[in-house]
Amino acid sequence: MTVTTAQPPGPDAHYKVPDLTGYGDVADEVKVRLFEQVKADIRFGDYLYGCYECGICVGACPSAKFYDFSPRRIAQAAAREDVDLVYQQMQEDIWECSQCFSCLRCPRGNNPGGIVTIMREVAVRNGLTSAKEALVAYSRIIYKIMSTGTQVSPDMLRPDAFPDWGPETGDVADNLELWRRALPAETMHTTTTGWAVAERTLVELFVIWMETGALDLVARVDPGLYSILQELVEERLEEEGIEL
Amino acid sequence: MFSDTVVVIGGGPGGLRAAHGIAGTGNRAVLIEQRDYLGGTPVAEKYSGLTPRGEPAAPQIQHLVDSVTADPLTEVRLGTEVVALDGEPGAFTVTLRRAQGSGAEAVGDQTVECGAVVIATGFGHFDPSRATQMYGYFEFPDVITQAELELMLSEHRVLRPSNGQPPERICFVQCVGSRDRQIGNEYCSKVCCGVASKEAIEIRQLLPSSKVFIFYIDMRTYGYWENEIYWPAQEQHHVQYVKGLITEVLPKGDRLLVRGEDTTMGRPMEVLMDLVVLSVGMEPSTGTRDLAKLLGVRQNKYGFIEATGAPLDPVSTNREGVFACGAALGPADLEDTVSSAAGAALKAVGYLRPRPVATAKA
Amino acid sequence: MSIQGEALGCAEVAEGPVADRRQLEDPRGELLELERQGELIVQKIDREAIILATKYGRPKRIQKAHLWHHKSCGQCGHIPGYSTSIFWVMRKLGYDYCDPADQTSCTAWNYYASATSNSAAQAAVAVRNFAAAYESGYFPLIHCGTSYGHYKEVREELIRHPELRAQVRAIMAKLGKPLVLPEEIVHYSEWFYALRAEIAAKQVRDFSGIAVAVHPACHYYKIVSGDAIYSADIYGGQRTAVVTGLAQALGAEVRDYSTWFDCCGFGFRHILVQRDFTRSFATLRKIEVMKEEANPDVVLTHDTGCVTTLDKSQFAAQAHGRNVGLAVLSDAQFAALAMGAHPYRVCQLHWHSADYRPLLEKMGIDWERAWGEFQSDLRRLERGEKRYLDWDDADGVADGPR
Amino acid sequence: MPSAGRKVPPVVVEKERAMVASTISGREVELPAMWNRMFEPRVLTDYGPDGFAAISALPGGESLEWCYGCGKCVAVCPVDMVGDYGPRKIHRKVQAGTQLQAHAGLWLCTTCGNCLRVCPKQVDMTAVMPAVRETALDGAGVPAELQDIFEKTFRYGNALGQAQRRRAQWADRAGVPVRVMAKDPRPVDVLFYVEDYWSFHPRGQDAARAFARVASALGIDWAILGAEERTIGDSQRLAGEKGLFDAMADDVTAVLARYEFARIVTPDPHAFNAMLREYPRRGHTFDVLHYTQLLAPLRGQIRWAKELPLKVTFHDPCYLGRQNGEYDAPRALLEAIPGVELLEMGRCRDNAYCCGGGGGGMWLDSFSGDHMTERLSERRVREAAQTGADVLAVCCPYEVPRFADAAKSTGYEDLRVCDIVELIDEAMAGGAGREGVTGG
Repeated sequence: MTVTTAQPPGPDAHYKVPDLTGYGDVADEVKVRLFEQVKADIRFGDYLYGCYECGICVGACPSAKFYDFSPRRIAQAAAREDVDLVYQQMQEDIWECSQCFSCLRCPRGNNPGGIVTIMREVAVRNGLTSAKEALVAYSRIIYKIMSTGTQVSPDMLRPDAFPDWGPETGDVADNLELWRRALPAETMHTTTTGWAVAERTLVELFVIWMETGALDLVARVDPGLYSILQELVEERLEEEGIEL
Repeated sequence: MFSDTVVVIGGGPGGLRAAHGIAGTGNRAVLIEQRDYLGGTPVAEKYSGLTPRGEPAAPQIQHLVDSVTADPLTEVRLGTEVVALDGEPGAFTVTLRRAQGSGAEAVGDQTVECGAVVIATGFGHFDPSRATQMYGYFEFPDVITQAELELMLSEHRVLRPSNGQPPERICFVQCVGSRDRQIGNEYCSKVCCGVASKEAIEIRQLLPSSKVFIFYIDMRTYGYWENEIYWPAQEQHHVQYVKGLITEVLPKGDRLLVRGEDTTMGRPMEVLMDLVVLSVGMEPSTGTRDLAKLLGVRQNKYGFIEATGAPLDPVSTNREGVFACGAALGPADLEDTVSSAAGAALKAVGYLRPRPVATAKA
Repeated sequence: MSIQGEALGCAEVAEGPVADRRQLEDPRGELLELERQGELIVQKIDREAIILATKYGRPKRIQKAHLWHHKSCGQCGHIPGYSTSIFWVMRKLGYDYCDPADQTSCTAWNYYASATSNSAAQAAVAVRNFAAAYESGYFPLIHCGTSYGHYKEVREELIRHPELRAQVRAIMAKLGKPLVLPEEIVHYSEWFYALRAEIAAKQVRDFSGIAVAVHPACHYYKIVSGDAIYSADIYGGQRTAVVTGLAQALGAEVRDYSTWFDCCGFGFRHILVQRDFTRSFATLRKIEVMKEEANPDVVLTHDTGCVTTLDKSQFAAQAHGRNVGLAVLSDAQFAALAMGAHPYRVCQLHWHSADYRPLLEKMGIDWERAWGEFQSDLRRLERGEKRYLDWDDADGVADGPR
Repeated sequence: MPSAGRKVPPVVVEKERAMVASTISGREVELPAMWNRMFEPRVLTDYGPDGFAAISALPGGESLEWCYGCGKCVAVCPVDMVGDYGPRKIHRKVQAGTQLQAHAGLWLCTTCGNCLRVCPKQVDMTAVMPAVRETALDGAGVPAELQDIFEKTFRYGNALGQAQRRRAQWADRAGVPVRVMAKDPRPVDVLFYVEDYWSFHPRGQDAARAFARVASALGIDWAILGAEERTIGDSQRLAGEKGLFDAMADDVTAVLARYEFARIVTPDPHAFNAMLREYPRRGHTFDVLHYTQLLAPLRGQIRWAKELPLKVTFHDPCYLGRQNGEYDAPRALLEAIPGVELLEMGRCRDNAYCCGGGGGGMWLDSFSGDHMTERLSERRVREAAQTGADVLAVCCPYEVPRFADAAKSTGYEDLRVCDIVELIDEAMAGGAGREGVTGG
């Protein structure tokens, strides 16, 4: 059998799909490095024992009802250490998961939802395109939670942002300040935060963001947001005389 | 004086075969059974057909029972349970007592001398209320176990407990209470795939217009169960096998909606059923559990009696002279049960008379 | 098919064999053991408490009074009537509480939506809040199902991983706080379930004609499922008893439907940035199924995300003629209304999108008059009579004779 | 389920414009496009045995139900290699409620038999699919291209819609006499059943002429039916037109009955398959050979005029090799040609990859185009080229035109595609007449 010299045009005819997951152009060591980071998370050992593909998790999974998403495939790919598939999932699957943990019914004790949480963290830490795209509409909310300590604030309910929630949601925006003052609970008269968070509490929150490196995570996904937050946090901590 | 008697505890197929084997060697067997009848679970739960060929269970078990009761070398004590075992291998004293709730009138403790003991106390079914998944066994009358279906099959009428009508769509859910880390039963109970397929055939024969499904991870119909049960069920009786377990059972109108994933198609599935049969696995029976503690016999992680010499010596326990067989050791089908029973019988007989010196090897 | 309280065949939850791993789950015992080893401080329940059974039989103690309200950002931000009702009911039953400013959001909504955090940061946020409660002497009561599920998860990780404990302990030290966790992590719906008899005793509106469909929050009973409340009298011990138990105690008829175990479609990120999924799921999988099979007057649930999702997702689905239009309330608002709370001053139903008026009519509430009363309150604020309304206003003290 | 690794996007329901009114306040809100976008659920709900029951009732349809999902077939299914197909997938779809009669997948199977070869339950798709197609013929699902072929076969007696009287036209320029039975009805040893593509297709005619020269050079006593020949139509049978096949069989056997001959030889594996296995079932038994089986034993007598220094790879036709077990005659002939070096493809002999022409596929290229990333013939040509061969040798009339087109469309124009007999003819100095034959 003579060896062919020139590499003929067209992919190797023996493979159904030469690049099954579609990320053949990404270097293997990148995929391996990302998967190693997923496995390095302290929780990974508790989330994955092995999968015998019974499909019980998918039966309970909301995302699987509409997306071509499957917690079983997440657990299987991780259990088989299929680095290519894990990388594809980190780019295409993980942001479809509803993180509702219905899949904790796994008779093997796996936690596919937890594996997705870890994969998302690694995707954010490494600035994967999927993470950037997933968070592009989300930066406003990250700013709110990291800078004010409450995530969803009354002033977010603007009709242009939530027309699909009906005109009554628009009324909230029209009467926001007045309706908030009509709330009997003392802490809830705010409009830019869910409730009045004490100053001291916010400073403690900033210390947590800095000490745990949570703030740095934002850097790789939304540099603009990161610089705003970093400036705000560091300024505030200096005023409090806290060095890290 | 050497004893010529072996005490066999448990009157099911295992105990019966052990007693029959012991008598066959010319020694005496005292068979202790807490119920008021012999035959064990197959009789208690009124098995209809036996795997793999599905012939009626009752006559076959009766034949085994008669072979023991008719043998002069066997002595059967019904409504009796063991309360103590003293002495040492070759010279044991077994203390017996009337089982509570048995018909026979209460009488004081009795003792039996014997050279060895064979435990054949069998298994109990997994209690579906502890299932990992939401099968609603206690909520919905039309969710039953294989044993409850077997009872109906032995009376040749399969009806929906909710309305007494014959069901049109019936499904089996495999691995309920087995292969499950959350519940702690991490083992496979061996028989449920074969029994489910056999029951499916019996339903199809009884209700020709019925549609029967089996939701499974992998069909474990070992040996001849494959060609004698699985293939005929699928090919001649048109039982529908779907690869993917059911996650939850919920009411929809007067029927039940079973939900899971068709793992081959990679899509969630939701199918309406009239009757849901849970293939519940095996667990150590309370008899096995209590007796193990009583006789100081070590149990494995799952509560079954540990076979210290497994796999080549599957019947010896950590206590010399005390042997175990059948489902007391772990999940077992009838073939496993009677063959390990014969093995236990032979080992037990070894403790009745010393072997002539000449033949003993160095 | 409706679920009567007692008719459900109440076989005791059988105690499993020793090999039943889930029987061994006892986070409270593990925390107390860690405390004995000096690893952390456990805030004890040292006041009157009600004992409830959890799924695998472990007893869980629910402190009745002197509670530290761990508020929910989604409730206070978008459904203020939810938290207001919790305070209102607690006040009506006469139990003291602390509504702290020294409290941050659990940040779990952001974490499950964007993963822009890590287990150390999430654990530190949780412990900081618990430390604040510990310092106040009040015992924490969690408002949001997401926070409740997330804190159970964080507790499990802190119990399992010494290095995480060490990291969080160091951060707390920087803040001058101990590494402290409460003896039990209690969700407000457990408090409402525990006190359902006391609530029913103060019921002034007859709910016997009200049909309810319950949606259980995933984070409540699916994460560390052993810690959720179960009762042999409700669903035969097969499903969590909270919310259902309260609704039945108030005389409402709880009806079953075939997607009871389904999530609501919140998705954490989907509700905000992938709404086509949330809209489809909430409508096709929950609302339409409930209307078709149970035809309830109201959906009751016990989580911020679920109320927001089920209430807000119905509107757009009308573009495709879907069978929607079902009032969505929290169990807290439902209990408050039962006890005579004002639909707008207390339950703030004007923040909701799904039509609640038919429900109010069925409850015998004249919502037009109630809305008028609320409008007059607002006029008083606009005239500058008061800067803020208060709990007396919430009870219409200033209305004068009715 | 990702098909071939690609995720399937959700099915979207979206209105360009929508006005929605609030039931609380009656006010309307404009919700254009994405604001009202919703998804269709992808939950399967329609499970049952009825699909199988209907198919099992069809003669040949009973084995589909036997599948226990091991998946071995999908790996060797040539259509799955370039699409998303295979017996297990069809079994699952039928059980999950898909009406196979109305499903596009019904027409993609080339009945190549590779799944049957590996199937532990012996699910026989070469029987199931034709049986189901037969019931689908009056439905709307029949691809127009195929319908057209059935009509041509019925009206003209050949699939190419050519005039029957021009059946023997290829013989005029063969350079050797070609006896036509109607003109010279004396008994003959070999009745050579030419079939459509060697009769009418230009590249087929080249091969026919080459065969004529080689046969006469070897002194074989052979003759053709000429205008009286009708296509056997085995592919039409496998495409679902069993009725048409039976009608053709009556005509064919009526013509054959007029003449005396010892053996029938044909270049077409499909005709060979029908006469070998289907005709006996209808009461007509002949001694049938594929032309390579006729020539191989005589290869020792060929006097070669020149060497052909060529690297040649050979494509086993499904209905000669896998379906009827003949792998060696073609190879023996190729290896007999001086100078030829035979290179085997990875998928060869009983695991040969299908050219896509069988089971009606010959006439469904545009239909199947929507369901495949490339044509089977293109995938096969790439495999052939990647062996480094100069020539792709075939011995089925469908394949010369199919692979020639595929070579062009895959950028392998310089890969020569020809029938084995053309190479033999060339090495015998082709059209130079008789000298190439040793005595006797």
